[in-house]
Order: sequence, then C-alpha cells, then structure tokens
Amino acid sequence: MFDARLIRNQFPILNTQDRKGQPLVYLDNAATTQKPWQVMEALADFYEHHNANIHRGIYQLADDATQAYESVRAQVAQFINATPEEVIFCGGTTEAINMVAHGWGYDTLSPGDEVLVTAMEHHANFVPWQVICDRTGATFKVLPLEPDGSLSLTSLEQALTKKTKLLAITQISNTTGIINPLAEITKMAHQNDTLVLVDAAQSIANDQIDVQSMNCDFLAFSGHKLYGPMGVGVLYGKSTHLEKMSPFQQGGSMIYQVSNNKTTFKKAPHKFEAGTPPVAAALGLGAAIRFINTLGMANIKAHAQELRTHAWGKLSDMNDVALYGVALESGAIISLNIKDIHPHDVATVLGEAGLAVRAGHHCTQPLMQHYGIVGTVRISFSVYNTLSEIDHFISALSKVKSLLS
Amino acid sequence: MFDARLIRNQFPILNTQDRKGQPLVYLDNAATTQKPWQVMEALADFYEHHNANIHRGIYQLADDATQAYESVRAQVAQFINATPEEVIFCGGTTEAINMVAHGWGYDTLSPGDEVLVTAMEHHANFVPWQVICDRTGATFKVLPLEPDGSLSLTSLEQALTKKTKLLAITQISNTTGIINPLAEITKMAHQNDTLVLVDAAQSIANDQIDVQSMNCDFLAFSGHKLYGPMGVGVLYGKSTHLEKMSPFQQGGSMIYQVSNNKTTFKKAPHKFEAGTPPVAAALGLGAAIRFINTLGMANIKAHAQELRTHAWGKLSDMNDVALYGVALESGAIISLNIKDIHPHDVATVLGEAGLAVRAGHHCTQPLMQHYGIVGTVRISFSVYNTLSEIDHFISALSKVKSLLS
Amino acid sequence: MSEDLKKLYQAVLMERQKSTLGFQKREDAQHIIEAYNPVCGDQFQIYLDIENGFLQKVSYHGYGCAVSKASSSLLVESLSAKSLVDCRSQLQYFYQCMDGKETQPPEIYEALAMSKNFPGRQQCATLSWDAIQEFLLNEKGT
Amino acid sequence: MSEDLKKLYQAVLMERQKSTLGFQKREDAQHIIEAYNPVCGDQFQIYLDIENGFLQKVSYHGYGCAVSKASSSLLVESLSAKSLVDCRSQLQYFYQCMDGKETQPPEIYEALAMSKNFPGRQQCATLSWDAIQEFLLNEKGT
Ligand SMILES: Cc1ncc(COP(=O)(O)O)c(C=O)c1O
Ligand SMILES: Cc1ncc(COP(=O)(O)O)c(C=O)c1O
Repeated sequence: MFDARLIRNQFPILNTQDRKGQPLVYLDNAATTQKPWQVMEALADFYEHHNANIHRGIYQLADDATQAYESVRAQVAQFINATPEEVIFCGGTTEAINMVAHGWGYDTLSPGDEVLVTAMEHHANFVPWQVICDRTGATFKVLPLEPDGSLSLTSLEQALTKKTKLLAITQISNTTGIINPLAEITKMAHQNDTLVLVDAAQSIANDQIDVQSMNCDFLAFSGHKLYGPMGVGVLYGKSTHLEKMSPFQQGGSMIYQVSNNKTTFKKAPHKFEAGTPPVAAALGLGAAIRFINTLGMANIKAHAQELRTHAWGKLSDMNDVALYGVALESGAIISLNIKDIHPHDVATVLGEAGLAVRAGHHCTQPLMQHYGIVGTVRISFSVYNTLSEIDHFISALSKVKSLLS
Repeated sequence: MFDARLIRNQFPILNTQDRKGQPLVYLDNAATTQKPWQVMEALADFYEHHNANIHRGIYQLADDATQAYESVRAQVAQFINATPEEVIFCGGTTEAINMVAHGWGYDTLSPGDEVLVTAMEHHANFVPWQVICDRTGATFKVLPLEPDGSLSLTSLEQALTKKTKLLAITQISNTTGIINPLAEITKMAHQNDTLVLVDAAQSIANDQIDVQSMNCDFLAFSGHKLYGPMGVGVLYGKSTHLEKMSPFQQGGSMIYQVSNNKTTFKKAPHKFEAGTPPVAAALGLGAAIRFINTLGMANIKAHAQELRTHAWGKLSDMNDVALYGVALESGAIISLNIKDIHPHDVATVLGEAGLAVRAGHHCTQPLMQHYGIVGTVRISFSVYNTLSEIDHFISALSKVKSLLS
Repeated sequence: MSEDLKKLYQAVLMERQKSTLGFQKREDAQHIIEAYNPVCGDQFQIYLDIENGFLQKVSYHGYGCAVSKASSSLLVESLSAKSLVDCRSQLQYFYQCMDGKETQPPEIYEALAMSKNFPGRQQCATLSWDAIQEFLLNEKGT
Repeated sequence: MSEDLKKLYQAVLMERQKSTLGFQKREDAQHIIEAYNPVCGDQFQIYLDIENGFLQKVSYHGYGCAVSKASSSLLVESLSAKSLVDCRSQLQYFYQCMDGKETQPPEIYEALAMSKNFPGRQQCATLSWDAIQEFLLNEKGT
C-alpha cells in the first residue's frame, strides 16, 4: 500500500486553497481526476522540445513526435493487454463509443436486429445507440435493473438472443459504483454472437483491465479520468472488427489513396484517426499511465476500497441518509441523498466548506428514473484522498442537515 | 510591423538546438505552428489551479472551469465576428467538417442533390463529402482548376446550380497558398441557395476572418495552426443551420432529457459538444488568440507577405526550380520542386541542415493529380520566421542540387 | 458557514419550502408552463388561467431544490390575480432585484439574489420566472 | 553535410538512379505487384513471371525518391532468375543488412541501410522489398 498523503505532493492543485483560504477536498474524481505534475510536464515538454505534426514529416522534430505518439499507443496496449494495432486514439469515451455506434452500427444494423444497453448506462453509452437504432431501424432495448440498481445476470441471459447484435455495458456504474462481472457477461453474449462494448470510463483508473481475459469486443475510456489530460481517449477494438469497421471521420492521415471517384483507407488503427491528433495530450496520457504503474493498480484498488468501506459504514449509520447501490464489490463511488434535502442544496453547502462533490443525475437519467429520484449527491475517491477527508465530509454533512432541515 | 527576432523569444522551441547543435529553422507552419510560452502557461495553469469537469459542478473549481471555457467561446466569437452561440468547440478542422458532412449531410442530402468541392481541397474537406454523398445517393462533384492551380470564378459559376446543396471550399490552399475570394463566392453560391462551408485551416492565422462579411454558412479551423494546442478546433455555423442540424456525436452535456423511448437535445452550441471537452486546450487557444491580437493581424499578414515575396523572388531566379500556384495574393505558403529530384530527397537533405520543411502530397492528392506530380517541397511561414531564414533555405537548396543531381 | 449562505437558505427560504403555498397540480389549467433545467434535472409545471387579461388560479408543481422551490412559490404569490401588464413589470422588477440593480429589494428577493454567489445556482432562483417570461413574450395581449 | 547522408546518397545511389537497370513497364507480366507508400505517395509496380519456380523477366516501373528507386532497381538485380527458395533467403539477407545485423554487408546494402538514420525514410529503402515479401508469402511453391 501507499501513503495517500505523500501522493498528494505530486498534485499541485491539492496544495492550493480556495478563495476563502480553505484547502481543496476533492471528491469528484468520477467526473475528472486531478493531474500529477508529471502530466503537465509532459505537455510542456512536447511543446517546448518536440512540437510538430506527426506521420508526415521528414525532419527530426516530426519524427520524434511521431515516435513519441506511437510509443504511447504501445504503452496503452500493454496497459490493457492489447496489441498497438487495436488501440485507437480519440477525444474521449464519448467519441470512442460514437465511433462504434455510428461506424460499426451504420453498416451492420438493420430492422429486426437489436442493441441492448442497461438502465445504468451513462448517456454516452445510451444515446448513441438509441440514435443509430433509430436511423437503421434496429430495436433499442434497455435492460431493467434490480431494485438496488444492480444487474441480474439471469435477466441479462434472458434478454440476450440471436437478434442481439451488440451489448453496450459499463464496467462500473458512474453513479453507484456497482461493478458488472464482464468476463461472465461476454461469455453469455458471445453464445449468441452478440458483440460486447465495455464502457471503461470509471474502471480504467480503478482496476486492472485485461481485454483478453475480459474478452470484450470493444472498450472505451478517457484519459482525463485516469490522471491524464482532457481531450484524449482510447477505443480498443478486436482487430477482426476494426478491419471491417467504417471510419467515423474522414480526413488526412487515414487515407490510403484519394481520387475524384474513389478513396481507400489505411489499415487500423490509422484508418480511425483522421486529421491532426491531440499529440501532446496523448503524451500526457503516457505520463499518467507511468504514474499509475509506479503506484501499482492493486494498491490503488485497495486504497479506494478502504476509503469506500469507511465512508459507506459512516453513512449507513446516519438514519436520514439513503444510499444507492450495494455496499461491497463496488468502484470508488458512493451516491446518496439526505432525506427531504435536494442534492444541489447539499452540494452548495458542502462547496462552501471546500468540499467538491457532485450533485445531479450524473448523466444517468434512466438510472434516476429507475430509482424514482431526480438526482443524488455523489462522492468519488482517488489515490490522493484520505480517510480524514472522508471524516471531514461526514461532519460537513451534519452541518448541512442542521442548516437545511 | 513587428520584429520577428523579438517574437522568437516567446517561443521556447526556437531557442533549442537539434542533436547536431544546429538551431531550428522551422518552415512547416502550415502543418502546425510552434507555441508561445503563454499557451503552455495556460495549460499548466488550468491543471494546477482550476481543473474540474465543466457544466455540471456546484463547487467553485467546476464553476471557474466552466466560466473560463465559456469565455474562450466568447473570445473566439469576437475573433471571427460571430456570436458565442455559433461557436462550437471540437477536436480540429477535420472533426468540424465531419460534423457538417455527417450531421447536416445525412439529414439533408438525397439523390439528385449535389455537393461541390474544388480540386484544391485538403482530404479533410474532400473525403467526408465523398463518403456522405455515397451514403445518401447525392452526387459528389469536383471542380477542376486552371492550369496554374487557381480557381476560375467563371467555371465555378457554371458549376453551381439549384441542385448544388453545398459548396465546400478552402480559403487558402495548404499546398500553393492560393487564396479564394470567398465573399464573391458565397454571393454566387447563395444565388442558387447553395450553402458554403469554408475550410479556414490555413487562413485563420494569416488573415482577419469576418464570417459576417464573408457571409459563409459554416467555417472550420484548428487551434494548432493558430499557435494553440493540438486537440481543439472550432466549427462556426449560422444559427439557423445549427438549430436544424443533427448532432454528430451524442453523450453527456448535450442532452436535454433522456428516457428509454425518447431523447431530446440542448440548443446549439451545446448540442454539438458531447462529453467532456478539451477544456485546457480551449484555454490554450484563448491564450493563442490573445497572442495574435497583441501582434495585430494586419502586421502578421504583412510580415508573411514580405517573407513570401522574398522567397518567391529568389526561387523564381533558380532555373531548375518549378513553382506551383501564383506569385501574388497568396497565403504564407510556397510549393516547389527541383528538376529531377524527388521532394523527399530534398527534404531529407534540408532536414540534415536543421531546416524543417514538408515534402509529399500535403493531403491534397487531387491537386497533385491536377499538376501531374506526386508531391512537392513545401515551405510555409509564420510570425517568427525571418528573411535570413529564407536565405538560409535558398542556399541549402543549392547544396541539395550539388549532392543529388 | 458564510453569511451569504445563511442569507440564501435560512429563515425565508426554509419557511417557504415548508409552506405549501401555491404547490398544487391542476391538469385542467388553461396554460401549463414547463420550467426545466437540463443540467440539474429540476422540473416544475406552472398552472394558470388568463381571464380578461388577468392571471388566475396560478399554482406550481414539480421537483427542485430549496432555492428553485422557494422562487417558484414566490412567483405564484407575486403574479396571482395580476394583469398581464402588471405581471410584465413585476418580472422586470424581479430581474432587477436579482441583478442587484434594485437598491432596496424585499428581503425574500434579496435572499434569492444571493444564489448568484454560489457556483451553478444562479438558474435555480430564476428557473420558473424564465419560463413565465418566455410564455408572456409569446402571449399576445396586455 | 553529414557522413551518413553522403553515404546514403552519393556514388552508389546516384549511379543506380541514373542507370535504368530494370526500369521497364511490362503489362503482360504474369504478376504485377504494387508497392505503395500512402504517406509519401511513392508507387512502383514490380513485374515478374514465375517459370518452373524461378523468377523471370523481373522489372519495375513507377515513381519514387532516389532511395526507393535505387532499392527497387537493386531488387530487380538481386532476384532476377533466382528460384523462389533463393529469393526468400535473399530477402532475409536483405532485411538483416537493413537491420544492421549483417556485419559485412555489400556496399550498396550498407548505403541503403543508412536510410534508417533519416526521419521518415526507413520505408523508402524497403518499399519494394516489403511488397515482394508479402507476394512471396502468399505464393505457394518453393
Ligand atoms: C486546408 C486544410 N484543411 C484541413 C486540415 C486538417 O486540419 P486538422 O488536421 O487540424 O484537422 C489542414 C491541415 O492539415 C489544412 O491545411
Ligand atoms: C461511465 C461513463 N461513461 C462515459 C463517460 C463520458 O466520458 P467523457 O465525458 O470523457 O467522454 C463518463 C464520464 O462522464 C462515465 O462516467
């Protein structure tokens, strides 16, 4: 294990204070994580020493930039146990999912086919499928959840049929932290020749991901939830799928040959990277992965579990607090509500005390409809959070209650 | 006017040396410009002081980040004389054009309709139109050029008919620097109710753009060609078009309301910004625009013209050099070939001498086909280039000839 | 706990939130106006009839935070039985208070105006008012 | 001007480029193999017949830089009238020279291998060879 207090030193923002001089207690890591200095350094280093457009240059700078960019691709591949050809850089989870929904879906789906998603999906893994089904005439199906918000594998098994062309599912719910057992799920899906797209936005920074043993067909995540910069993300896809899939965007760098009548594309992954990519951000992602590897994913996971268990215990002792999701086997996230107090009012009072928490539907309106609520207060943990920050949060909650109820 | 030598001090990379200890002579600005320290500073400042996900937070950090991001939108709007609602952030020119080709095109085009592009377009403003025409059954038309590579307004007028739903055209050719007179062109096009999308990738850093007086319907550019970071760009669209246009991507932040049966979207520009945007990069773009405004666009343009005129003069004195495009009224770009020497060989020898130039088709294969060549050597200028760098280039070219011919 | 925060939440708002003034569904209303904030999901319906140019039977229903609820309840109180003309000037007065342009605002308006000192909360205070304003813009007649 | 650069370009390459060894279109060839680099646009066709397991009438045509031309011309010279088996081992030998694994490469191979010291030029030296390799992989027979 590691000492979170020492890790904090690597995050400049955690050593700043807000306008009232309070230190930042950042518990909104599911929205975006803070960045260690190594990431800022990688950005600055690129622009100060290596900035050039990649893939097309015959001078040193352009070659350096290309090699650096491609080496991050190899690093990402290793991080998730894929090959570099299966790693596509893009803007983030949202773009990664849209690439598949529109690239794969447009060519593949037709009336009679089904796409299945769960009711716990983030809008990014829900709406693109709804839209492409609407365009192609395929049926968009939403798998209902158990009362506690978890997925029943029995219901899933029943919902999967030969008609189900693709299952789009999150590995960890960004609202409740509930973890879906993906290795089992892909096995079930593949029995019906159903492809599985995994939304790993929340799991990528919190658990070791191995696309081989998970055996997913596609997997999407964002750099900014992994201590990296905003504006870069990854789509992993099995080579056999990528070969057949149409490129979502067309432009420079992904072209094999262009003429007035006909255009051919390069092979994956380049086929899917049209135009100038976010090279500096990709290098920042590389630095972030190095940061994570130094800490060790097992330690990171254990730390998050310690924080969550501690917080869940304290919260479940408070009798006017409702908790959503399940106590155990969950990601670094807790959603709650205080009786009769709107989540935004809670977050405003906490914000005044220097606590950054999120309130609202967390881009999971279908899940809110499942629970019959409009929103929750969500706290989410990262490597630099400490038990005393959790205690600070718990005691601030009491102040909220005394002020608002 | 300004002194380019003083401006160089603001660009850290220009004060570095290559592995052989030679200073960098960077003449590949059309591919990407170098970045002044203010841009790196903006990136670091965001991550060290304001990093949070935007649009959804009820704490100070998230609010600061949102306001900073939105203030760059206002800044961009002012820079091109638009309103903030007409400014959409995206990954770059390529994504901006794809947003229109697929978002607008998919809903609008049908068999019998035509999309017109010119033979000087970058692949980014060529292939997406080819693909969407193929998908919708519309006709993709390429307007041939004059022998020198320029556009004839007479031919354009003849090619535009009531069938032409959209004309996609670059403001400045990224290969020859040829400038298209857009105010005249949009007038011509609008007489047929043809919309005009302007690819401003090359013009944005080199001329004052006023979307009102240009009267274009859409305009696209990238931050990284404007001294800003990679991974951020802008699509401008007239509000009336944006209102009707479908979002290219779907996900968080662009949703009005989601349910299993129906999803509604926010208004523009938010409708088009699905997921976590590249906030830091947008702030970097803001810093870049401030940098430009300080220099003054008229000065920037005059400086580039001085460099180009000087270079064109020297080059046209060399009798084994072929120049493409036109001498006058051109952007900060020159394309050339040395008799019997392949552009890549030229670039390699120049690269050894510390000169960064580009060689190849510059993502304009149709233009190469027009000229009947495979590639050119391209030099392109920016605020920090000096007349003595041009002279250095010219004398290096002589060495190339002595070595290779 | 800052003074601004106390002002925003205490006394006035808490009282209003607990009271049920104007909180009532009415499906047979002549006009049902939606007030929805996609960012936070707060959603109210405002019910009203217009009789001879006067707003009648104004009520609201829905779900939202303490601030948006108090503000909606205040709206019902402020516009009930007013003429369209008076409603429009009342709205103008409300926005002036919110912007801090009115030097001596009523206590409840002043408390609501505090919302602009809190990240992401400005819209809570004006959600229902914005919806009514849009409605009145499209509504002919004085 | 660096020594590496001189090595890459001088003498050997220049000579080959000027010579027209093996530079010839032949549309009636049994096999026409495309070698294309989408990054730079260099494009060659390699023409050959296979007779009793031997490569015959090998030639190339197309457009490319000095390095890729010299390399293609060398390919023609190296593989002409060789058996498939010999071609395969010749290819292996060529790649070993390119990788610097062969300690005493022929002068021309050594010159071509210099290309890897120049940004973006590695593929120029191997473009036609890569195409032939892929062709031979799919070609049954020894
Ligand atoms: C004229 C033109 N259009 C489009 C592009 C594509 O821009 P980006 O690669 O930033 O998307 C470029 C730059 O390569 C260009 O020069
Ligand atoms: C589960 C999940 N999926 C998708 C996303 C979208 O990620 P991004 O906004 O980085 O595209 C998020 C984050 O907001 C998420 O938590």
